[in-house]
Amino acid sequence: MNLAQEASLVAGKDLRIEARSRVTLQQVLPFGLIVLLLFAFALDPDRGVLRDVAPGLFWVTVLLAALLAISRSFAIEAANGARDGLRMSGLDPAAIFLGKAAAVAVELAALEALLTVGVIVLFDVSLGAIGPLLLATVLATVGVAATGTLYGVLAASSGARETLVPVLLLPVVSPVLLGATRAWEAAIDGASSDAWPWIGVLAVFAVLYTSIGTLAFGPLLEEA
Amino acid sequence: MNLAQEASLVAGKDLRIEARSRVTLQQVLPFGLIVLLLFAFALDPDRGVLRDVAPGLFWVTVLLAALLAISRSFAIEAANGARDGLRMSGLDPAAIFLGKAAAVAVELAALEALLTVGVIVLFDVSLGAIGPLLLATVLATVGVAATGTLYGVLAASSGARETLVPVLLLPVVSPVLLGATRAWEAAIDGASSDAWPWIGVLAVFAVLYTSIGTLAFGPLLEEA
Amino acid sequence: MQPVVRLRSAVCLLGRFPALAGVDLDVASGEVVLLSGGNGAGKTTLLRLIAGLLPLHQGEAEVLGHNLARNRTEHRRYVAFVGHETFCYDDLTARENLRFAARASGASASAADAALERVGLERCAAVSHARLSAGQRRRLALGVALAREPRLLLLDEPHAGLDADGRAVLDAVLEAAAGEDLTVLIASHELDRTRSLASREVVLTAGQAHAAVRP
Amino acid sequence: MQPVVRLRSAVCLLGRFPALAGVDLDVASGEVVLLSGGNGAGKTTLLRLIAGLLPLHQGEAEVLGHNLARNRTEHRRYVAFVGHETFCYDDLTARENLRFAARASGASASAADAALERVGLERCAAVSHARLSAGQRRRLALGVALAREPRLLLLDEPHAGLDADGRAVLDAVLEAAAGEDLTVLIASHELDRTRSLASREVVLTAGQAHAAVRP
Amino acid sequence: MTLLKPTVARVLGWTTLVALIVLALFGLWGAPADAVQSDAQRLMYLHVPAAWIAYLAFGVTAIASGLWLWPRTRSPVWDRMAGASAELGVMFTGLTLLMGSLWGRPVWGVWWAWDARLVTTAVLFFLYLGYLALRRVPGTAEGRAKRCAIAALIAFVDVPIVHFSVTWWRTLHQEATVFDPELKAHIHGVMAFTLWFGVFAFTLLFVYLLDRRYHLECLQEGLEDRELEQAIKDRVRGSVSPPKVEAKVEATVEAGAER
Ligand code: HEM
Ligand SMILES: Nc1ncnc2c1ncn2[C@@H]1O[C@H](COP(=O)(O)OP(=O)(O)OP(=O)(O)O)[C@@H](O)[C@H]1O
Ligand SMILES: Nc1ncnc2c1ncn2[C@@H]1O[C@H](COP(=O)(O)OP(=O)(O)OP(=O)(O)O)[C@@H](O)[C@H]1O
Ligand SMILES: [Mg+2]
Ligand SMILES: [Mg+2]
Repeated sequence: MNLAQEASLVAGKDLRIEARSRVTLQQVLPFGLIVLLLFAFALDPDRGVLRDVAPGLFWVTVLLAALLAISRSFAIEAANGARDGLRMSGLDPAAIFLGKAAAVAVELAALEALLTVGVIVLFDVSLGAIGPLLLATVLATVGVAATGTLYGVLAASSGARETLVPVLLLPVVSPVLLGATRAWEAAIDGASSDAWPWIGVLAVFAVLYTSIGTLAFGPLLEEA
Repeated sequence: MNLAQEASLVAGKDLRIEARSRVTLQQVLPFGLIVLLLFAFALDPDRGVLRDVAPGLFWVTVLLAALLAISRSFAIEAANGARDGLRMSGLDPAAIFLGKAAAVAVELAALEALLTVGVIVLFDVSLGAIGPLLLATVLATVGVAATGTLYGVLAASSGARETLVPVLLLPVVSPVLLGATRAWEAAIDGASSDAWPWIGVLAVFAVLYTSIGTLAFGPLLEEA
Repeated sequence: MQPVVRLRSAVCLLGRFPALAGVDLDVASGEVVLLSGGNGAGKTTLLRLIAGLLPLHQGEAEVLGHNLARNRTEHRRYVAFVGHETFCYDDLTARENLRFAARASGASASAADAALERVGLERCAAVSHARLSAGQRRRLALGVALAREPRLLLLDEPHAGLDADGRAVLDAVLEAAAGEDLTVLIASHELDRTRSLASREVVLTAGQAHAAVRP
Repeated sequence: MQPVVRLRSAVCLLGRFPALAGVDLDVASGEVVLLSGGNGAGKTTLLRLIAGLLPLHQGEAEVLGHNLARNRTEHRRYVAFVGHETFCYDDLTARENLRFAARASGASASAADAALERVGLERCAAVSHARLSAGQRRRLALGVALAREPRLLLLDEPHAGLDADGRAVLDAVLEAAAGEDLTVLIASHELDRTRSLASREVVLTAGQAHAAVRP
Repeated sequence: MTLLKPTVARVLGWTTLVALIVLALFGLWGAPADAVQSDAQRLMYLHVPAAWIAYLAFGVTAIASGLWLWPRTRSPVWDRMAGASAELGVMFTGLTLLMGSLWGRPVWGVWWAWDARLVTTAVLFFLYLGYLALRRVPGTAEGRAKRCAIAALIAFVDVPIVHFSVTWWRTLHQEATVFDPELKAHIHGVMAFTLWFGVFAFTLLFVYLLDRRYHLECLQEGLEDRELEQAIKDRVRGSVSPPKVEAKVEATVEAGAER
C-alpha cells in the first residue's frame, strides 16, 4: 500500500467508528451550539457588540469543539491498547497522522457547516465574500486538525489525556484563532483584500503543522 | 461508619489521587488561564468592553474548567472497572455523591482563587463588596460541583463519557452562570443590594441540586 | 438451611442478547462450586448477576436471603467479586487500594494488611496499581476481595495470569473456605486444578446451567 | 544461520525500575520458546522489548536482523504480539477488527477471514468487540496476530481465559509453527501444557533469563 | 397498548384537523391585522400556542417521570409517556423558535436577539435534546427509565425560568399580556378568541400526537419482546444469532468489500 491508501485506511476506520457511535454529531455539535448561545449571553448582549464579535465567538467555539473531537479521536486509540496495535501494524506513522487528521478535519468541517448556520441566524450576520471565507475556513480547519492530532498523540502517552490536550493545544492554535477571526471579519465586511494576508497566515500554518506532523508523528507515537 | 465518614473517605481518595497526579493543578488551571486569555483576545480589547465583561468571562472559564474537572473525576472511576468496585463496596451512594462532589468543589475553589488573581491582573478589576462576592462564589461552586457530579455519573454509564457530560451539563448549569455573573457584576460595582437576589438564586440552586444528587445518585450509579 | 444462592429460570440480558437464558442454580452455605463452560457460555454474566451488578430480566434470584428482583444492592456488603478487572485505582498503591476497599466495606486497616500478606504482595505494597504486572494485579484483586471479609466469594477466572505461587494462595483460600463459613463460586478454565478443590461442578452451556456428570 | 532474536545483557526500564536487568537470549528460526517465571519476573517486559514497544536502555538487542538500539520499528511488520490487551476497537465488529489489522500490515482480507475461522469466532464475526466475552477477546487477539502472517509471534499468556477449544487452537498454532517457518516466544503460566509443545524453556527470575534445567 | 380507545383516537384526529383548519381561517382572515405590525402579527396564533403547548408537553414529561419514580405508581406507561411527550415538547419548542424567528425578522429587523426569553427558550430546546440523546443511550429498560426520569425532573426547572425571564431581565420580548396580573384585556376580542382557539387546537394536536407516539412505542416494544423470546429460544438451542442492527452493518461492509 502507498501512503494515500494507508492514510485512507486509517481515516476510514475512524470515520466508521464515528458513524457507529455518532459522538460528534449527537454530542459535540450540540455542545458547540450551547457554547455559542451561553457565552454570547453571558458576555452581556446590551452593549450591542455581539454582531462584531461573532467571528471571534465562532472560532472560539470551533476550537473548543475541536478539543472534544480530538480527545475522542485519541480515546479510541487508548482503549484496549489499540495504540500499541497501531504501532505494531507496520503502517507508516505519516499515514497514521494524515489519516487521523483527515478524519478529525472531516468531522470539524461538518460541525463548522452547522455552526455557521447557527451564527448566521443567531448573530444576524451575512457572509459577504464567500470565496475567501470558505478558503479561510478550510485552511483553518486543516491547521486545527493537524495541530490537534499532533498534540493529541503527544498527550496520549501521558495518563491524563483528557485534560492535557486542551492545555497544550490552545496556546499553539491561537494564531489560527486570530487569523481565522480576522479573515472572517474582513470577508463579512466584504473587504476581501483585507482577508488575503490572514488567509496567507492560515495557509502557512496549515502547511507547517501538516509537515511537522508528518515528520514528527512517528517519534511521538513511539514515545513510551 | 456514618454518612460524613463515608463521604470523607471517598473525598479523601479523590483528593489523594489528585495530589498524586496533579491534573487539576498542572493542567486544568493553565487551561483556565489560557481560555481567559483567548476569550479576551477573540473579543478584541480595542472595544474597551473587557473590563465590563470580566465577570462573564470568569464564570464561563470556570464552567469550562469544571467540565474538565468532572470529566477527570469520572475518568478515575472508569479505569479498571473501579465503578463496579464502588458499587460492590457497600458505601452509601449518597456518601459517594457527597464525597465526589466535595472533592470537585475543593478543586474548583482552588482554581477560582487563582483565576480571580488572573482576572484582577488581566482585566484591571477591583473586587468591590467582598462579602457578597465570596458568598456568591461559594454557592455557585457548590451548585456546579453538585450538578456536575450528578451528570457525570449519568453520562459515565454510557460509552462516550467525555463528550456527553458537556452537552448535558452546560444547559443545566446556565442559571448558575447567569446568577454568578450578575452577582459578581453587582458586587464589583459595590451595589451589594443588587447582588442579594442573585445570591438567593444561587443558594436555591445549590441546595436543590445537592438534595437531588443525594437522592438520585444511587439509582444512577446502578444503571448498567 | 437457607441456600446462599437460589436462581429459578433466571434470564439476564446484555443489551438485547440473552446471555443467561433461564438458569436454575442452588448453592448451599460453605460450598465451593466450580462453574465451567466454554467461552461466551455466560459465566461472567452469571457471577455479575449474583453480585447484583446486572439486573434480572425474568425469573427469580435470591442471594443471602435478598430477592434481587426487588433489591440488588442490600446483599453486596457480604459479597466479594473478583472480575476480569481489578476495581482498583491506578494512582493509588497496592496498600492504599486495599485499605480503601476494606474501610469502605467496614473492615479494618489490619484486615487490609493481612490480605496483602496473604496474597504475597508485601514487596509491592508501595507500588502503584498502574505499575503492577498482570499477575500482581490479579493477586491484588483477590486481596481486595479477601480484605472485605465476605460471606460469599465470586471468583471469575482467578487463575488467569497467576504463577505457581499465586495458584497455591488461591488453593489455600478454596480449602479454607469450608472452615471459615465462606461460600465460593468460581468460574474457571483450569478444570484439572479446581475440580479437586470444588465440592461440585456446574456446567454452563449457551446460557443454561447443568449439573456436571462426574466421570 | 542468523538468529531471530539475540539479546546481550539487555536492560529495560519501566519508569526507573529495571524490569529487565541484563538478559541474554538467543532464539533460532522455527523454535518455540517457552518463557516461564513468577509474577513480576519481567516476561511481559521482555516480549514488549522484542516487539520494539519499549526502548532498550543498555546492552544489545537484535531481532530479525534489525538492531533495536538503532531502530525499533523496522522489524515490526514481521512481528505479531498478543499482549494482555487485545489492541482492538470497541465499536468495530470482530471481523472488521481483523480486516483492519490485516490490511494495515499488508495482508489480504481473506487472510483475515481465514484467521477468524482458525480461532473459531465465525459465530461472533458480526459482534462488536465491546460485547465479546473475555475468552472471545483473547481468541480475537490471537486471530489478529495470525492474520498479519508474521515471522515472529510473541504470545503473552495466551492461555489466560481460553476454554478447552481455544487451547486446542493455540496448541495447533504452536505445533504448526515449525512447518510454517514461524518462530514463537510464548510467556505462560500453563507450564504443563506448553512444555511439551515448546522446543525449549527459558526461566526469567527478577529480570534475568536462565535456561531451564529439564528434569 | 394505547392511551385512548381507537375510535376516540380516530375522532380526535379528525377533530384536530378541523380545528387546525378553523384556526388557519381565523388566523389569516377572521382576526384583524395588527395596527403596528400588520400581518406579521398573525404569526402569534402559532407562536404563542406552540410555546404554551411546549410547556404543557414538558410538564407532562415531568409528571410522568415523577409518577415513574414514585414506587407505588411505577409502570412502563409513564416512561413511554415521558419520552413521547418530551419529543413533542422539543418539536413545539422548535416551532416556537422558528415562528419567533420568522416574526422577529419583520418586527425587530433580526432573526435573533440576545434576549433573556429567547436564550432561555433555546437553552430549553437543547436541554431536552440532551434528554432525548440520553434516552437513546443503550441500557436496560428500567435503568434507562430511571436515568431519564431523573434527568427530566432536573430539566423541568428551566421551564419557569423561561416563563419568568421577561420579568427577571428587562427585555425586548413581549411581556406577559394574556396572563397579565392586572387582567386587563389588552387585545381585541377576535384576536383573543383566535389565540385561545389556537391553544385549544394545539392541545388537541398534542394529545393526538402523544397517543400516536405512545402507540408506536408500544408496537416497537412488542416487537422487541418477541425478538427477545426468539433470541432466548435460539440461545437455548445454542445457535447464537447476532443482533439485527449489526447484521445490517455487516451487510453494507460486505457489499463495500466486494466492489
Ligand atoms: C426566536 C424568537 C422568539 C422566541 C424564542 C420566543 C419565545 C416565546 C415564548 C417561550 C413564549 C411563551 C412565554 C410564556 O408565556 O411563558 C412567547 C410568548 C410570546 N411571544 Fe415570543 N418568542 C420569540 C419572538 C417573538 C417575537 C418576534 C414577538 C413579537 C414581537 C413575540 C411575541 C410574543 C407574544 C405576544 C407572546 C405571548 C406573551 C404572553 O402573553 O405571555 N415573540 N415567546
Ligand atoms: N515504576 C516502577 N516501580 C517499581 N516497580 C515497577 C515499576 N514499574 C514496573 N515495576 C515492576 O516491574 C515488573 C514488571 O514485570 P512484568 O510486567 O514484565 O512481569 P511479568 O513477568 O509479565 O509478570 P506477570 O506474570 O504477572 O504478567 C513488576 O514486578 C512491576 O512491579
Ligand atoms: N449485544 C450482544 N450481542 C450479541 N452477543 C452478545 C452481546 N453482548 C454480549 N454478548 C455475548 O454474550 C456472551 C457473554 O458471555 P460471558 O461474558 O458471560 O461469557 P463467559 O462465560 O464469561 O466467557 P469467557 O469464558 O470467555 O469469559 C458472549 O457470548 C457474548 O458474545
Ligand atoms: Mg468471562
Ligand atoms: Mg505479564
